Amino acid sequence: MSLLSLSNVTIRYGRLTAVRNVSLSMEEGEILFVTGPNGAGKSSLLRAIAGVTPPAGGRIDLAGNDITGRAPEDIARLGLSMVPEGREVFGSLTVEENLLLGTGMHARERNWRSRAASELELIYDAFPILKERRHGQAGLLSGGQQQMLVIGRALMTNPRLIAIDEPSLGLAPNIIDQVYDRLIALRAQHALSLLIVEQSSTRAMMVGGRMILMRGGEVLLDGDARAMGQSEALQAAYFGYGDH
Amino acid sequence: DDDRIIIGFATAESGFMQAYDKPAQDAAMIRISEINAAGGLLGKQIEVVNADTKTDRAEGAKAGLSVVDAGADLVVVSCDYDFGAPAALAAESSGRVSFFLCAESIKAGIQGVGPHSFSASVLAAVQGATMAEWAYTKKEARTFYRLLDTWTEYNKGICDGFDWMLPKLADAKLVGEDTFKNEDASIAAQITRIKSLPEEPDAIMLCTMMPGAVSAIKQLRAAGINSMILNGSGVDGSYWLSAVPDLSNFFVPVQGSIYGDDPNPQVTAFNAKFQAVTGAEPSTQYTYPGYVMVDVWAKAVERAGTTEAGAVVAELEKMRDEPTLFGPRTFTSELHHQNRARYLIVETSNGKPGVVDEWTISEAIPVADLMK
Amino acid sequence: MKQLSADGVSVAFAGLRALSHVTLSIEPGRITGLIGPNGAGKTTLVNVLTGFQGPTEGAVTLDGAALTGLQPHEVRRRGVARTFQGGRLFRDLPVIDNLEVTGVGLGQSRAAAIAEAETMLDWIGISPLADRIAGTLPYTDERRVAIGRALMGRPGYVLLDEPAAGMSAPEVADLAGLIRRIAGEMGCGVLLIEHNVGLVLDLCDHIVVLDSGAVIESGPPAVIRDSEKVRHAYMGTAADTRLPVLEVMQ
Amino acid sequence: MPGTLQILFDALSLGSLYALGALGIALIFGVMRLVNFAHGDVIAFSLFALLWPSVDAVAIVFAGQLPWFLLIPFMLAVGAGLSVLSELVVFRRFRRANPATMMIASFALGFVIRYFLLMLFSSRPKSILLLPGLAQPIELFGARIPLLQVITIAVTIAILLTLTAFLRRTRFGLEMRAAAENFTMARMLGVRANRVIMGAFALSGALAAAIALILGSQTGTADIQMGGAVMLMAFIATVIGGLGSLPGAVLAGFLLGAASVTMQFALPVEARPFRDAFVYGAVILVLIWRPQGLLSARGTKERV
Amino acid sequence: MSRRASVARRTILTPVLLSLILVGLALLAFFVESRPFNQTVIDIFLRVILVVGLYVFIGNSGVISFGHIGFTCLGAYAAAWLTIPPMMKRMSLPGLPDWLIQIQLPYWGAAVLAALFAAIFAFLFGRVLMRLSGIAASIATFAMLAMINTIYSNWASVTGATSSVVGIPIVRSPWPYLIAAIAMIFLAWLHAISRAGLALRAARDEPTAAAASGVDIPRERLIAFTVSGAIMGLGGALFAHSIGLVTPDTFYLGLTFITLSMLVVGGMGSLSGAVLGVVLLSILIQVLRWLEQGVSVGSSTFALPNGMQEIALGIVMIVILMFRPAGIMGNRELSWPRARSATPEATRTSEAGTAGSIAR
Ligand SMILES: Nc1ncnc2c1ncn2[C@@H]1O[C@H](COP(=O)(O)OP(=O)(O)OP(=O)(O)O)[C@@H](O)[C@H]1O
Ligand SMILES: Nc1ncnc2c1ncn2[C@@H]1O[C@H](COP(=O)(O)OP(=O)(O)OP(=O)(O)O)[C@@H](O)[C@H]1O
Ligand SMILES: CC(C)C[C@H](N)C(=O)O
Ligand SMILES: [Mg+2]
Ligand SMILES: [Mg+2]
Repeated sequence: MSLLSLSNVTIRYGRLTAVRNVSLSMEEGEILFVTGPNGAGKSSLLRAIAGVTPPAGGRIDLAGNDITGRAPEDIARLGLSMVPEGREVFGSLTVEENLLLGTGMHARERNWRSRAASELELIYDAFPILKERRHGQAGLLSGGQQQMLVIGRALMTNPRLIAIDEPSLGLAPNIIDQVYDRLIALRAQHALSLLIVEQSSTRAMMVGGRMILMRGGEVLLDGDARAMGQSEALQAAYFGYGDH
Repeated sequence: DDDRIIIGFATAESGFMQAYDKPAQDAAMIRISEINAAGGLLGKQIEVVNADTKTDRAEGAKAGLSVVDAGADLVVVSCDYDFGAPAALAAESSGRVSFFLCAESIKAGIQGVGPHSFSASVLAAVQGATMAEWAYTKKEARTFYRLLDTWTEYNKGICDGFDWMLPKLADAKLVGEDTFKNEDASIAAQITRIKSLPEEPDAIMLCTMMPGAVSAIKQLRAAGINSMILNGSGVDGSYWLSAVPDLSNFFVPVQGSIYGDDPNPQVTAFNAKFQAVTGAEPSTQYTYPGYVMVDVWAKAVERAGTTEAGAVVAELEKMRDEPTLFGPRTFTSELHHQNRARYLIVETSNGKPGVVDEWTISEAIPVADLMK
Repeated sequence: MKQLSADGVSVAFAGLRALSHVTLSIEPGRITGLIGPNGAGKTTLVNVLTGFQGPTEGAVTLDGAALTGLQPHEVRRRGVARTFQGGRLFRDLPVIDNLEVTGVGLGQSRAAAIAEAETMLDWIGISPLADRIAGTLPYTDERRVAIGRALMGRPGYVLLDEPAAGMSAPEVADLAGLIRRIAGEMGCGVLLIEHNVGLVLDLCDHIVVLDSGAVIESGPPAVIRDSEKVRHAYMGTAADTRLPVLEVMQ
Repeated sequence: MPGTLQILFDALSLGSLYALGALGIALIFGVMRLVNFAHGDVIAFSLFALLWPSVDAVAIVFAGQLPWFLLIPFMLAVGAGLSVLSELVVFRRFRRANPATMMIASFALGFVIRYFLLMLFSSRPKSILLLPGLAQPIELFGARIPLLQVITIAVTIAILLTLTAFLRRTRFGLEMRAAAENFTMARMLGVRANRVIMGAFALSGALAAAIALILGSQTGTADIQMGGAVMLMAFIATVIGGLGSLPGAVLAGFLLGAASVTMQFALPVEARPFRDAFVYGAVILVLIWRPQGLLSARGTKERV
Repeated sequence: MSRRASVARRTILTPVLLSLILVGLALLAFFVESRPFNQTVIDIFLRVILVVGLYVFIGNSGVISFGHIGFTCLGAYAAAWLTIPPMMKRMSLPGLPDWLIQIQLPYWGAAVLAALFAAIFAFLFGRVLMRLSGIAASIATFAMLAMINTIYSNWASVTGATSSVVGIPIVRSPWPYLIAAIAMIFLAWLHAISRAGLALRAARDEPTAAAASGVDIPRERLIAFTVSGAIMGLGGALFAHSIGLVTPDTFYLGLTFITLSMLVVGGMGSLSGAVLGVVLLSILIQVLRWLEQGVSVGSSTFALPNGMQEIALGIVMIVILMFRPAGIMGNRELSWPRARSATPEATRTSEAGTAGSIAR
């Protein structure tokens, strides 16, 4: 049974249809890159999965539960960790508070504090600057530092599926590498599944995995990232862009 | 509509004025039904129309206009001048006689509305003057302290009367004064000022009204200040006494006693009747002016033989110490209000209020002084 | 001489030195690149150049005249425009008004501002978005509108803070063309902050590299590409330093 | 001229009420960015709950007859209950609304509560004898301060400390502040934001009840409007204290009390009626001097 | 030159339609011929003036002001000083300078001067307050109101302190109020489409970006503050003439909140919202009044218990805001329904038949 499955999902903003009858499914431990031009509906799709903008039609299942129209917190507690487009840090909280926030939902489990503590150390290893600023106000971080923070925060909740909208946004190249290294390592360790909106097809090709290309709210291509990387189809699809 | 006599009430049926208007209006209704029972006025039954002012000035104007449109011969307006005036002005501009239920500012009449406007109560200044003179003569009070709540004109009126009277009292002296606001959560500072006097004053003239009065009195006594406290009629009533256990040395002037000990047995009878009609005894003396109002107006109408405004006003202005259940009334062409009146003095001791004396100020307060 | 320059600018925040003695100048018609690790101080420098942040040391001069101490709106009126890393469009206003506001802010009449706004949208090639409410635009369109807003009133200098963030390769290629025209056709001096090193190397005449508040390298693209210091402090794997699609397009 | 110590005590007496009020407001503001104008009416309601079911002028206090150790919890419960109810029925619907809308909604709610009380109890203030022991003043170093105020001050400080610790140290506090800043993102991190916020309302409702208790026993009156005056000052204290900063709110509360009292002493008698004009003038000056508040809450700095 | 019609031409319809609504009300009053109803209509016009005044500042700047009723107070008393017969003034307001005591102007002249007077104070206060924003600004404006109220409540020789100032000629014809209301609507419209208005609306959403766009925020706010101050002052003057007396507490929190509520419920982002908010809520209040007084349904008369009116009003307001957090009009303006491209904008707030926004 697949970890995440969408069937005929449609998303509307008033009269505008952002996503049209999209169906796709993801297996445990899979990496799925979502790419596509401006306005394709990538972010909308993620927001729908996370329960922020409930779909106008269709059905979404996560780990065997129908989550269509469920509250974001419930979906999160089913193991989805979402990094929305644009840095959504809690600017008035400290860096560390931001990181710890997501672990709260495990408060019922035994020794969650110690687990949270060790998680925290891992994040700090990956992003030393965050450790440096751990007691500083998150809102004062630089754009990229904030991006590191939201990714780190998402990892803290030890999810089954992590959905990231453009992880490389505002990150320096060397940091991007670190982020991906960390993601891949995690996937290896706890069969974490990755759903990543990524504009850089080269990045997708390097990492490998599956890739879908969206345009005009529909999935045009679905296949192996490396293979697709070179394919004419990808270019073709891209050149269709710009028709708002 | 000459075959009908209509009294229009443009009063508050909701909002905080309602607490004052309602009882006075009930009393007025009692007098009206008495008159109707006795065959009516000029042989006609008196009819009543109502309009709610919502304790709001703009609404007051509307209420006034609507009772006038309903053909009221007498327009009765809210107890307080500020809230009654808009309706009274509406009546005045269409040449109707208007009566404030219990306004105690000089403005409630010729000065603030016009020649057809009257008040059924007694000027606040008279209350202040009465308490000063009485405390001076009957209680040998010589040192006075003046504590004014600047919230309303009524409060200021009391203190004005007090100020007018004090110089007339040989060797009485003002040892200090202070102000506060009705809504002040604590008057600790004012109390400290009194406490720091060389010795406690004989009497504190407390010019305030509900709801702040209770708080002020409570704090004064709690601070161990035991001087006699003189007040206006605004704090009459026993409903709040439970808040200040065993209050003593506390004096209030009233037009009639709600405590069943009025020297005039008819007042006690009225209280009983009031209870029979409304289900409860009057809770303050502000019930009474409503009765007085209908009483004097009806007399004037009888004498004039018409409800025509000019004639009625003329008759009212002929009244000199016209006896009523609640003390004599005088109206002149320059003052449609009482600048001198008989007051009963109610003393509260150990939490029990009761009439202890009766006092009328030695001279009427000149209109000029009231206008200053 | 005509240039926007920061001379020995330092900025210190509580317990942290964001910029130390940074000197850099932007000349009309030229594209200057500003790269560096996250937190290097790039945005802070832009804030200093545009009056959003007072320098603790050093001065900012525009064509020889001092800008230091001026309010942001005054700096803008003197012809130094910027975009924000966080977009910051007027979310409730339509795109056209987002540009119009700037015209008005610069003292134009509304009619004139609207007229210029329309030509500007044409010039950038996003006229179809004119009546869209800015708050509903997809991320990358926000970028283009923000640039259009910055170009209103033909500023002498525009400072672009990560304009390509979140753009796909073809969109980046598109943007590259636009930036060239800004420098070329408009003769603007452009400061380009980007983490898309490929874009920077490709576009800029001169590149400055910041690391933890200090300039560690500066020079033409070639120098930067081969600089060991830069590669060590900043560059990643090849992934983003090439623009595959860009080549395809040209 | 009275001793400075006495003046200090008087300032504290007045200030303690403002401070306690400010706590309740600052709490909700910190959590919801909501200026809750219904707070004052929650105060009134909690007090009138003691009168119910009696509605006549001479109030036979019903719940008011309870011994203090029952009465206090009862009132706190009433306050918290009403506050939570208002969150459930009203404020929950306004999560994404702008501050002005929420403000007016809260005002409308207060309006409803007030007129509900008015309908039940009429506008004549009721008098109640609440914990009479507290009204007695006590002598400290030759200066006099009502026992009640001593308690109020103690309670205020105590609540301040516990709340601050609570909000800083516990997970609940963290989630509160997070939900306040970015409701949706907090939920995406699994925060049961609605419950958290409800908790905040419960707390502030209880605080309102505490004020009702103190006002009630100090003034001996239950008046529909009673919450109003104190709340106004509390709002001001919350803002000049530094929004969302509980210590700031309390500090500002005491300062306002002090300002008012010192003016009362310093001003000549004919200027005294204008006291508040001076106080409010001072408020404006403080706001100009420190728009972000005396102790601007941690983490309210902005950057571009 | 622009392909679009000029802003004025595109948006003129809004103030025209709003004025027509008011004219309709006036005609209604004219034909009903009941003086209380006439007074009610006058009240509505007064509220329209006040709420439109609020809109000019609050609607455009997004800064909630609790202080504007202070300007209404200034205007009302200025009108009183200028219109009360000298002999009455000498008695009740002896503290006034002699030249002022001598003056007795017609109500309209006084109203204009009153507006000016209020505007001057708005300008002076604004110079100090406009650098504040958000809740700090709100509290500061409230402090201003409280100062004005305290001073007017105690300066006996000049304002008569808490006692009503009487002798103000009463104007019971609705027409002057109608004309004033319409004039103010057009004034507000002119400001909204002016450069100042647009810049201010932008700064409301994104101050940082506005500054980076060359907008001098405090200055634009000051302009709006002064204009709205004038409108509030005019409203105050006419208010005084509508009931014939003024007291300070008329112009305090009660009026502040009712007017603010009308603005927000109508939709503080739009002029139409301001006007319709007043009209609709006033009508609602009136209907509830009638219900309270009791309406005879066939044989039996049904009446709401006293006080129910306010409770119902509060509940209705809350419900409206629940379903329309941005107010009845959102930030749209009344205008002819016109075909528009299916942009998300058209759907974000979906008023049937209404479209367009003064911003455009
Ligand atoms: N809140 C909203 N209201 C109205 N329309 C919206 C909203 N959010 C997105 N849209 C529209 O939905 C479509 C898809 O937007 P979305 O952000 O999902 O695209 P995207 O693939 O994420 O683009 P990008 O790569 O630029 O982030 C776009 O046309 C956008 O304008
Ligand atoms: N207002 C501020 N208060 C405290 N620290 C700040 C402030 N502004 C910036 N900083 C710090 O200064 C450093 C530089 O920030 P800046 O935003 O300029 O970096 P940047 O080069 O733009 O990084 P990025 O590429 O991620 O955007 C960072 O460490 C940031 O946390
Ligand atoms: C995260 C910050 C660097 C964002 C920047 N202040 C902006 O307005 O875009
Ligand atoms: Mg996106
Ligand atoms: Mg940056």
